[in-house]
Amino acid sequence: MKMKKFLNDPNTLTAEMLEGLALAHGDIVDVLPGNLVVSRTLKDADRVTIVTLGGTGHEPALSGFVGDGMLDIAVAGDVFAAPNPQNCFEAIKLADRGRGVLFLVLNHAGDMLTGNMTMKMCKQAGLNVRKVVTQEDISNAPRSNADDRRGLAGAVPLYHIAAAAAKEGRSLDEVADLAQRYADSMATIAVAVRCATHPASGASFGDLGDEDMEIGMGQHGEGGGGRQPMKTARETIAIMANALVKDIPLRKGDRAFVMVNGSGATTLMEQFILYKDCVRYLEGLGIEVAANMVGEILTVQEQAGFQLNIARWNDEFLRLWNTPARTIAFSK
Amino acid sequence: MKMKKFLNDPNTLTAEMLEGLALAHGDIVDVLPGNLVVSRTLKDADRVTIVTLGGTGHEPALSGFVGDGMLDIAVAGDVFAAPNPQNCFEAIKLADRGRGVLFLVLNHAGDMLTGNMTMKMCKQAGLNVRKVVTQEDISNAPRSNADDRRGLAGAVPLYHIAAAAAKEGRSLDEVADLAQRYADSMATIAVAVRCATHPASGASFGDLGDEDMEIGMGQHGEGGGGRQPMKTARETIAIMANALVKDIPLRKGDRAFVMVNGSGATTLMEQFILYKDCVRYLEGLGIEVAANMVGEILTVQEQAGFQLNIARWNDEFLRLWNTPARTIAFSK
Amino acid sequence: MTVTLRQMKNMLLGGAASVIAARDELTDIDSRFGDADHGITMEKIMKALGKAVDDSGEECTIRGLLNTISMAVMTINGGSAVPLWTTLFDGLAEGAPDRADMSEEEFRAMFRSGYETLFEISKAKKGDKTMMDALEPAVDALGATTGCLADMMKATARAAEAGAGETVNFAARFGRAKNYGERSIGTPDAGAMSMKYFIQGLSEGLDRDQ
Amino acid sequence: MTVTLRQMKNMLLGGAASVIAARDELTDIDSRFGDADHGITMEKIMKALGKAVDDSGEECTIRGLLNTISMAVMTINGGSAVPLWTTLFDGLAEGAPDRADMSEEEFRAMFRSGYETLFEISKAKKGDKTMMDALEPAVDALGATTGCLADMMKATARAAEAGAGETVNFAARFGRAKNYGERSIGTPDAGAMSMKYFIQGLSEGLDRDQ
Ligand SMILES: Nc1ncnc2c1ncn2[C@@H]1O[C@H](COP(=O)(O)OP(=O)(O)O)[C@@H](O)[C@H]1O
Ligand SMILES: Nc1ncnc2c1ncn2[C@@H]1O[C@H](COP(=O)(O)OP(=O)(O)O)[C@@H](O)[C@H]1O
Ligand SMILES: [Mg+2]
Ligand SMILES: [Mg+2]
Ligand SMILES: [Mg+2]
Ligand SMILES: [Mg+2]
Repeated sequence: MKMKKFLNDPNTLTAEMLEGLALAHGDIVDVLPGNLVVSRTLKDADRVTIVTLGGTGHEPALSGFVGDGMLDIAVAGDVFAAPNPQNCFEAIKLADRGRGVLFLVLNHAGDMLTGNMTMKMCKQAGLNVRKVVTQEDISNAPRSNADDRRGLAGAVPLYHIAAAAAKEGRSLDEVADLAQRYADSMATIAVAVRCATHPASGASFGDLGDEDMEIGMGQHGEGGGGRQPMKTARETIAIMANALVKDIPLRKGDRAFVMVNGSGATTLMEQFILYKDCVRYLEGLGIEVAANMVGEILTVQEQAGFQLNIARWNDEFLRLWNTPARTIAFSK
Repeated sequence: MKMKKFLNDPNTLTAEMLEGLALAHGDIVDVLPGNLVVSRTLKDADRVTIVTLGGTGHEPALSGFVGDGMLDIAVAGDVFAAPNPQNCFEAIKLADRGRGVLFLVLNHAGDMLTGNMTMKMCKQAGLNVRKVVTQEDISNAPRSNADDRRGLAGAVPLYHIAAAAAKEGRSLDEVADLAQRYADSMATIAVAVRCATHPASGASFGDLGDEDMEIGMGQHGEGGGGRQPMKTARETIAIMANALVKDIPLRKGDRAFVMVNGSGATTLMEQFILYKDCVRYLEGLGIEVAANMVGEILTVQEQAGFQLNIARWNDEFLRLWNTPARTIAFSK
Repeated sequence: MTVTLRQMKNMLLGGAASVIAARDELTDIDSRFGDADHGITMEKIMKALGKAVDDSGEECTIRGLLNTISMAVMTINGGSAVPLWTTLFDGLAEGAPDRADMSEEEFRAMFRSGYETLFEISKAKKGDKTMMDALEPAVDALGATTGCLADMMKATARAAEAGAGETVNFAARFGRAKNYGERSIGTPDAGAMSMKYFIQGLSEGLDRDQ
Repeated sequence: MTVTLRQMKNMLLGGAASVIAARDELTDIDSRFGDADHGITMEKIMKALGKAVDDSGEECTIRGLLNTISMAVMTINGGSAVPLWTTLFDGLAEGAPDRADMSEEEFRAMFRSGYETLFEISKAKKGDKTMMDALEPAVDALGATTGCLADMMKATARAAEAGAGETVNFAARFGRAKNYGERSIGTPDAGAMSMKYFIQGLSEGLDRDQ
């Protein structure tokens, strides 16, 4: 079967996508050589700035969250492939406004290797950078074994919270410590019901059959959790939210942030239903949902399924969250 | 094959979706009985207000565009089904702040029947309402036979432009005439490559085979145009944009608005590539793209494909477009 | 010959049962050149009708009953079928006497009024591949037939069936299927089929009581 | 026995050709427990290597050549494989002499250095189901073999092949496939396979010139 995607050339997917993004949102971002998606607000920034890196094919993430009140630069790699360390190093140099740079990395093999090599280069160049890694996927490892936990969509609200703290004029260490606290306060679990195809190779990854869903699927369909027959929205949320609540852990009286992140073919109608079921589930445990994101945030091509991210929030997170932001895919 | 959607009960899809929407976006909308999605800004409005109606299952449209600078009330029906005239009548009564109501209807059989019955009721009640119908799908009928043209995603930018004019304090007739001019200035064409399933019945509509795409598919997969083998993004855009440019018509030196509206499973990566190809295509004709929307605006469940909407813009449209808006799915 | 409120109610309940039994078939037909929901919508409409009849008590008039049904259908969200059937019942009510029984002539006039009121908003004629292809010949047959009520209704049902069957040969000119034009030839019209089942059910409902 | 710059270049070009020929197979393996791109990435890396070799001229040293390759690979965007192969070439360069030829001992030391430098960032050991499962036995075999260069490289290639073959029996403990754990048993590791093809290609490239 031919891949049913509107593309031109498997070798220029990322370049063409970034060209379109720059044409559509030139008021918010510039796209510079080396796949650097740079916020138009960077040049006037007198604060800690924020850089992240990641493969493409997950749009709107990561480039869609560059802009006022979120990322200063996202370094795009290629489809599902981390950018090279050289480009990340250049991005950090460019981002540095003299107050230091927060470098956020999602825990995936390629991203981490690139992140580590980038940090080496930054150290050699004497740049003031702090790296914070998000690794909140609960499906493969307990919290005590964080290195085995993948970074999923939970990084996205963190962008805004860290950026809001940076805007308040806090130091790099303060911003990085806050980001680390946020990273530690959250957990994510994914479920997939239909697989995606790689837009360059046309190969589809994973195979979920006609009846099953798989809880614990990663960003690219890598499995992990259990495969089981499709369940209702309410039942699926109960399984997933229960696992997250235990992991974080959340207790009666806590306040939570909830994100339902559609991974591609799952409709916004379903996502709103799932969000409602999650709010009701947490209410049943005496946990109040204080903020949310519902939509396609970090997708996996046309995969059907979603990620559920829950975080324990405090007054500080909520206050920072409720500050303005203007990016391609998120405004407040 | 079982339908792979996260749902609870086929009979409460719309109610549950709206409950989730209200929980997620209570700062922007209220959801009132009768499936009325009402902007929080309505109660303080001293201007012409805007109401529309439509089936659900196309999220974010239409409810996602309720809010400051767009719709005052969207009356949701059920999945792919127009709301009843009674609810629309109630919505218009509620929306009327003494300056009259613009009632926007997309040309689909059910919506039109409901729209006409609603207008009858409004007339009997002596309400000051003007109805404007969008019917810009070029795939089934020439411009001279507008009644046979469906209303597609082109209605969405119109919401913002009409609302911006209303905010300027213009009269109902002025706003409605402007909306009609906008409706007349645009054209849309859709293409589908993979079909969707109805979330209540589980039945899939249409069948596109493994190799083909169909240009001219409507909101729900109703066909119309030609079926042909999949083409590249650039080739597909050339076919579609060419047809739109002729229909509008657009000429060298004109300024255009371009919307790429993903219908469900088509990725944002593809949409950006398609948008870039459209900008370049129009550039080749000496037409400048002055504004755009790229993303999932009016979807058809998990259908793969997109709608391309082009409009001829003038200074007035552009000025009105560049005013603030804050809704669930669109902010400026 | 008179038609009583009781008979009228039985007919309507029979119509509802017949349509509801065909739900999946109707959705399936609509999935080919529409949006795969006609059975869903018709079930909602017929359930509302059933509830209105059940709640109506013994005191109401035929016009009152039909008005109640029209109002009940109007509050459903259900695409094209809802305003169309709302209008049909509205027209039936307008043509019905404000009494608990009616003459044969009044019975015929009621259907004629239903058809004409619906036509005003539908605009579809025979051959356009809509519900009218079943309704129009049925109303004509009712006008042309004499005899006992049961026989009249059987003739009416046969005409509706024949009319719905013919839609297989037509190209759609109304509704969503219109966009498929010639390609819709070979498949019956979903709305004509639900109308056929409804009219057949009217006849069956009458029988059931005898 | 000495290894010349010319031989070194032929080996590298042979390695590149061998990996590129296996592109679709590598992507296919990666589609089972990864993200279906390993062949794509490896092709990019090997093309960059080929270009670096072609552009290098006759004047360079072996270390210089390997450094150029490392830099070229580093500028590719390509997931895990890019930093891993960048580091491998970096380690090979560090272990190579700044001359246009090298002794047998220097040749062995170069590979040992490549392996050790890579291990520092990879952390994967034999049995973890990664590229190291092919590289480690190959480097060991090279250290243990004597004879002419062609024979040494053949023994090295055999060891790489055996090591890659064994990954079928392992559960992944690194990279994306880690998330499948035990379920990955039965499928070889994509990165071990590309390493096998590379080392086999080194041997083939040497032959081609003789
Ligand atoms: N203008 C019209 N006049 C008569 N019948 C119509 C008209 N438009 C649509 N219909 C009927 O409605 C049927 C479809 O109903 P339904 O599926 O419930 O509505 P929708 O198309 O809104 O989903 C068609 O099969 C056709 O018989
Ligand atoms: N830490 C590691 N050490 C050694 N090899 C690794 C490591 N992580 C991943 N790999 C190798 O990388 C291969 C996958 O490469 P590739 O598909 O190009 O990267 P990605 O997983 O980023 O798409 C795996 O098969 C494995 O051999
Ligand atoms: Mg990859
Ligand atoms: Mg419908
Ligand atoms: Mg329908
Ligand atoms: Mg891979």
